[in-house]
Amino acid sequence: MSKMITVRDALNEAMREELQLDEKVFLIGEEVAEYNGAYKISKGLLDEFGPERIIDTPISEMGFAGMAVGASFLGQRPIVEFMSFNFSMQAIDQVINSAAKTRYMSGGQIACPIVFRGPNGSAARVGAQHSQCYASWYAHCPGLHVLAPYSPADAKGLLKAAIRSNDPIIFLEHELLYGLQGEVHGPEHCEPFKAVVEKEGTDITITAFSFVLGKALEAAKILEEKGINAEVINMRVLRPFDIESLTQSVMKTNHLLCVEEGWPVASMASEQAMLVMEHCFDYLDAPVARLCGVDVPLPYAVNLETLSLPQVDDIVQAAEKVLGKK
Amino acid sequence: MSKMITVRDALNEAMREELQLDEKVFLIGEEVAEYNGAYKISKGLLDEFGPERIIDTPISEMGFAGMAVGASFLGQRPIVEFMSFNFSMQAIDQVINSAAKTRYMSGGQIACPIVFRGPNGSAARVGAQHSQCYASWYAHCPGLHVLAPYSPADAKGLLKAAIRSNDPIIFLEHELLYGLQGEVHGPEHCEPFKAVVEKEGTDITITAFSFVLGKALEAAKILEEKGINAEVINMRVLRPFDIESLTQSVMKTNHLLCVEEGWPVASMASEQAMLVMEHCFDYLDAPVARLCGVDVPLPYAVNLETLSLPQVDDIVQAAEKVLGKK
Amino acid sequence: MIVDKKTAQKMLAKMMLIRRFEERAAAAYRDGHICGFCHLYIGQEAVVVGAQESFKSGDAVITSYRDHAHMLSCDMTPRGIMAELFGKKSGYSKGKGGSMHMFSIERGFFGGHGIVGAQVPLGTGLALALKMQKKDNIAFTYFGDGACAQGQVYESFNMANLYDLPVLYIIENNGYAMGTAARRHSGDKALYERAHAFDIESCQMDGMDVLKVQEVIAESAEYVRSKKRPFLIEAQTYRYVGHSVSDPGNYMPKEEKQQYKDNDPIGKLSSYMLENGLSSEEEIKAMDNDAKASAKDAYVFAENDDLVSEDELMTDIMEDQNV
Amino acid sequence: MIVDKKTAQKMLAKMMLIRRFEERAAAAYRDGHICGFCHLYIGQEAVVVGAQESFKSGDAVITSYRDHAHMLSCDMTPRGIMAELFGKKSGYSKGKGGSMHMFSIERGFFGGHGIVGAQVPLGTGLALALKMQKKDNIAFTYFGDGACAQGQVYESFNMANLYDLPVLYIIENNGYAMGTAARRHSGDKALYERAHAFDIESCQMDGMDVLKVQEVIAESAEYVRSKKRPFLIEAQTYRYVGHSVSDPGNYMPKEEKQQYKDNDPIGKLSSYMLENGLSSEEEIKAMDNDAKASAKDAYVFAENDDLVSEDELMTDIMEDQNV
Ligand SMILES: Cc1ncc(C[n+]2csc(CCOP(=O)(O)OP(=O)(O)O)c2C)c(N)n1
Ligand SMILES: Cc1ncc(C[n+]2csc(CCOP(=O)(O)OP(=O)(O)O)c2C)c(N)n1
Ligand SMILES: [Mg+2]
Ligand SMILES: [Mg+2]
Repeated sequence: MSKMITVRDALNEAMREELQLDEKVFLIGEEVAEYNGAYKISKGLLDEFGPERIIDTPISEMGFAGMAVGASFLGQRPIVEFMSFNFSMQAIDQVINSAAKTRYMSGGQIACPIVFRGPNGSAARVGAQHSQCYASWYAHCPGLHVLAPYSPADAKGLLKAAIRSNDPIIFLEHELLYGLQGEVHGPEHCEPFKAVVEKEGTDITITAFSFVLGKALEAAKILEEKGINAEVINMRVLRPFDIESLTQSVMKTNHLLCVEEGWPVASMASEQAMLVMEHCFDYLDAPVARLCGVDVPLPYAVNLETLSLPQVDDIVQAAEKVLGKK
Repeated sequence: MSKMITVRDALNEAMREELQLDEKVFLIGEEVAEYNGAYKISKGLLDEFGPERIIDTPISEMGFAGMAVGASFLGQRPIVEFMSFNFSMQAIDQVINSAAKTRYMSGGQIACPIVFRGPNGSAARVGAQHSQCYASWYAHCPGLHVLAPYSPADAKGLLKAAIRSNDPIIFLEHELLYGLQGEVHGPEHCEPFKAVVEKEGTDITITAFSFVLGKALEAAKILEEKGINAEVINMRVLRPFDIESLTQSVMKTNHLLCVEEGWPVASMASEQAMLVMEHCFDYLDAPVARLCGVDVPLPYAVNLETLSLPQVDDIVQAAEKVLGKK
Repeated sequence: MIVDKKTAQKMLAKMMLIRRFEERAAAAYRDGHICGFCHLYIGQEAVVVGAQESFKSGDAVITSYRDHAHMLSCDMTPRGIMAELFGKKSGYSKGKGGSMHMFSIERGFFGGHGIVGAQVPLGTGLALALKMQKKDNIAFTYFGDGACAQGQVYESFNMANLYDLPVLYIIENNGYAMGTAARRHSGDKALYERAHAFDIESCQMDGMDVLKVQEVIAESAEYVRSKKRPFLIEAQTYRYVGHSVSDPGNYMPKEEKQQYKDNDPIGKLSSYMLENGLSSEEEIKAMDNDAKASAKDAYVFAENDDLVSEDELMTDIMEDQNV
Repeated sequence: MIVDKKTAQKMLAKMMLIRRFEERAAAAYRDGHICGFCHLYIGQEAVVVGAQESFKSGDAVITSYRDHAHMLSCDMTPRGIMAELFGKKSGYSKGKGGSMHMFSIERGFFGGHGIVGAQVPLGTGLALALKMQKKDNIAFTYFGDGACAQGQVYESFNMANLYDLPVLYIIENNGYAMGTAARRHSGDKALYERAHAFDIESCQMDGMDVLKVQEVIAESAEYVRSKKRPFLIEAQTYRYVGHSVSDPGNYMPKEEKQQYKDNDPIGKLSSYMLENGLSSEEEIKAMDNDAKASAKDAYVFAENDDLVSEDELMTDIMEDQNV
């Protein structure tokens, strides 16, 4: 690795490189072309690749998602940008019924090489309709890969792999990570669809993905000062879930805290509790714990919003509680 | 209780009684009026209540779901029939963003007294696009009650309570249960939004909801013959989840098997594993186990379909495995 | 309206094959070989058969769940289709898809889709791909009168117009969406006029007369191919049977049904051919016997075919199980 | 076009209040009091203000996220709105909703919706409820040019036509959906014509001239009220500012913007009133000062208001927490 760039630029670079490599790749979505993307992820791509490959759409999520899926049936490789994954709810029938299920329903005949990407989860004070996390919904459904990058290296390497995959991919970005800086690999490198141990530790495993992974890493530093050596795993692949990385770590630390921005019920955290039951129950020294977004439509008021989402201190306290120190 | 009727008639009776009681109640959906419902759930209602209250719609799920939500903002009490919950994906933005979140986003000012009901999950050989179970998706989202009746008594009593509630309700029926017979209560009775212990037992708790509850009850009989006394809980309320019923039972039996028709990842079963972690971990004598639908878009072929869904024998074996007997 | 003997015979034979195939499918359903949904095309044959004459290699076809006829019109085999209906391993989807979900990349058939209206954006996307690939091809996108109530249809029209996509939209207006008569779900205005709101040219045609259909679709397909612009046709047709095999179709007035039957596409083309000396009674009879034989052959084949291996339960979900 | 002094003054005052309120909101955003999205209505004032004259008690209004002006037109208080923008407890949603999510049952305002197009079925449903309740009321349902690309809009039109619903659809065509010019998202045909495809009558109007707006909406609201039928109006208007406070709006050509500014609704009505002796320069100046004072008062009020109590985090989710 060499260059320091932002997640925003990493995503841009991934798309640019893949657009250069394969003329079947195209980008479609609202404001992706002339406006360079609502969050400027597609900056410069229209200039370089022209309007046939960088396509502005009307506000027709169900329509353009379905259209992109149709194009993929004939071998094109669309990248669909949802301006926010909240708007993917309008298109979700096409994502699940037309994209995720078609390979199976066709007995393997029809591939659907498509990436649905865009910011997922909360941003800053955008209210309940613009802040939902769709990780567990998409992870629930067979036929998809679900990725949730954290760092620029994740963003670039996973997006490149996603674009090259012949399967439909849900690629969950996070608005509050777009400015995050980090190193990235060169144009050849794709990241494997596996979790990453961001910080090794021995006392407790903390899993997190997307924006709250940053909070988990901060919390681990504070825990360190308190004499607790947490292992922090970047659960950037939510489907198929990287069970091995999870269980290996839990077998070492014997404690698990799952941090997640989304709502708690039937969440990725819930899933991890079950996976631990299935794979390494006997290694647990304490029950698996979750620290999720509060079970409420995200409020706008600053004090309530802060309370609704996992904060660094909350993570520290939750970890201490798992370890019986609180 | 007195009368023996089918789930189909129980649902019909619940709607009829509530339509009689409150003129603000109305039923809307595809084929609900002149055709008497695709599955005849609304039989006779058009004749009794007329086309102003039993309303056939075009095939416009997003539109009519949103329209019903809008009507509820002004105090009407719509019952929205999705011909299948699979089609609710087209309307899910209106269900989540407009129905579930509005009370909160309005600071408590706007109520949305609406019931979304229809068959959910598999039927017989209807293929991947018509067989998805939406239980865990809806249970994930605050602002909703999610109900999944099994028996005619559940169906009637819960639907009546749902229609009377001032909250948005997801009411998940099952096509293969429509013909199930059972007793129901009279017109006054509403069921509480709580789970029900269908069979008491001491050795293992088996939770299930909707169609597969019947399989769990059959399995319990076989287990009985094998000297295993299973407690079977009808988890008919998925949100807010009836944690108390779950934990009380697990504290007694020390073993839990969660049976579910839907896909395993981030499922209601996963949620129960986490709830046990949170509420009664120390009472477990073995890890919580799940028996879910296989993680695959439901195949049409008879042999594969059978393999994909939890069958009685699978439940028996899974229970034995939890108890270390296999 | 000029049609040569060969074309007329080809179209008649295909309509007969569809009719006999569907009758066999209905029988197989009653016999318990086919389960779940099974949507028959009986009465509507002229639409896809008239259209098939405009199909060129590399074109794409997509439709709803009422799809057996469309597959036959793409020259997919009766055996492969019937085996899929039976849920057997030689079915086009190895039995995994069933009646509503079959595909053949080789024959240009892209499903078979169970969600009303969903095939319209998909078909628009097939056209987008054809445009991107700079092909001289078009996408035939079929949908019902009931599907016209789906918003995604208008989202598609708008984009097809904006992007100049080579898509031929064909509304198969058979008068009903399940039990709902078209005027009850779409009002009094003709459906084809809705295209105009999105600047797409359109027309209506008698969908019971295959010669008329063939002519209108030839012209409009040529428009789409040469102008690289969308076009919409509303075919007025009728299904003689219920929505799916289990629907008795009691909502269809007897006289209405009889009117259409009196206008039967197969009978009509047969008469025309007889009158114009394009075929003899015996030839027509022989063609029908061939159709019956093919349908029966498909049935027997499917009956004797094996179920897909249980090992296939977890295959074909994703290509990259592990990247 | 006849308008009395009182009405003219009322409309001018309301347009001024909206303008000054929005300017204050922009300032508050820069000051860090408002966060997230904040969509201003500057330039479009004539539309809601012309419409308010047709609003009768019991009518319902619904719109998108660009909603401050609609609330003011419903006589919701500047303080309550600004407090909500600040996320404070006296806001219409106790700070839980924010800019895009405010409501007032008392004033007939049903949001404030963040999902483009979603308010159109909702507004159609308000009309359904009004019809069911046999009220003499109508539902004003506003949406943008960009929202016209949403399929649910046409699903709504179709149902409003089928069920004869008293809904007045008002397209606020301000020429852009975020950075996309209307012709790039909707083609060349006028948006109001799309209603015809669904048998709904419609018209287009100059949305910069409040007197014209008032007249057209009076007539069409009367049509909806008396005929119990939907109607659609396309207002041609313009926003002088970017899409949300953080959008510089560079895609809007300077000359285009200037053209509209030269046609400013406040300036235009002011001139008319001066010319026709309906107000003096001083009166108009005083009205504007009042508007500024109200906006400032709202700002100060909101600034001094408290945050909602943390105990409120988990309230207002459902009524029946336990049944
Ligand atoms: C989104 C959606 N809603 C409802 C259904 C159930 N459904 C299947 S077919 C059908 C009627 C469709 O009528 P039409 O489009 O006229 O096609 P036809 O069956 O007449 O060929 C309905 C309501 C569905 N499959 N998908
Ligand atoms: C379904 C959906 N897609 C995308 C967005 C993001 N978005 C918010 S406003 C907007 C533009 C809407 O334009 P228009 O309807 O013309 O209204 P205006 O902002 O001009 O008032 C977009 C794309 C959204 N909120 N909802
Ligand atoms: Mg039809
Ligand atoms: Mg606009």
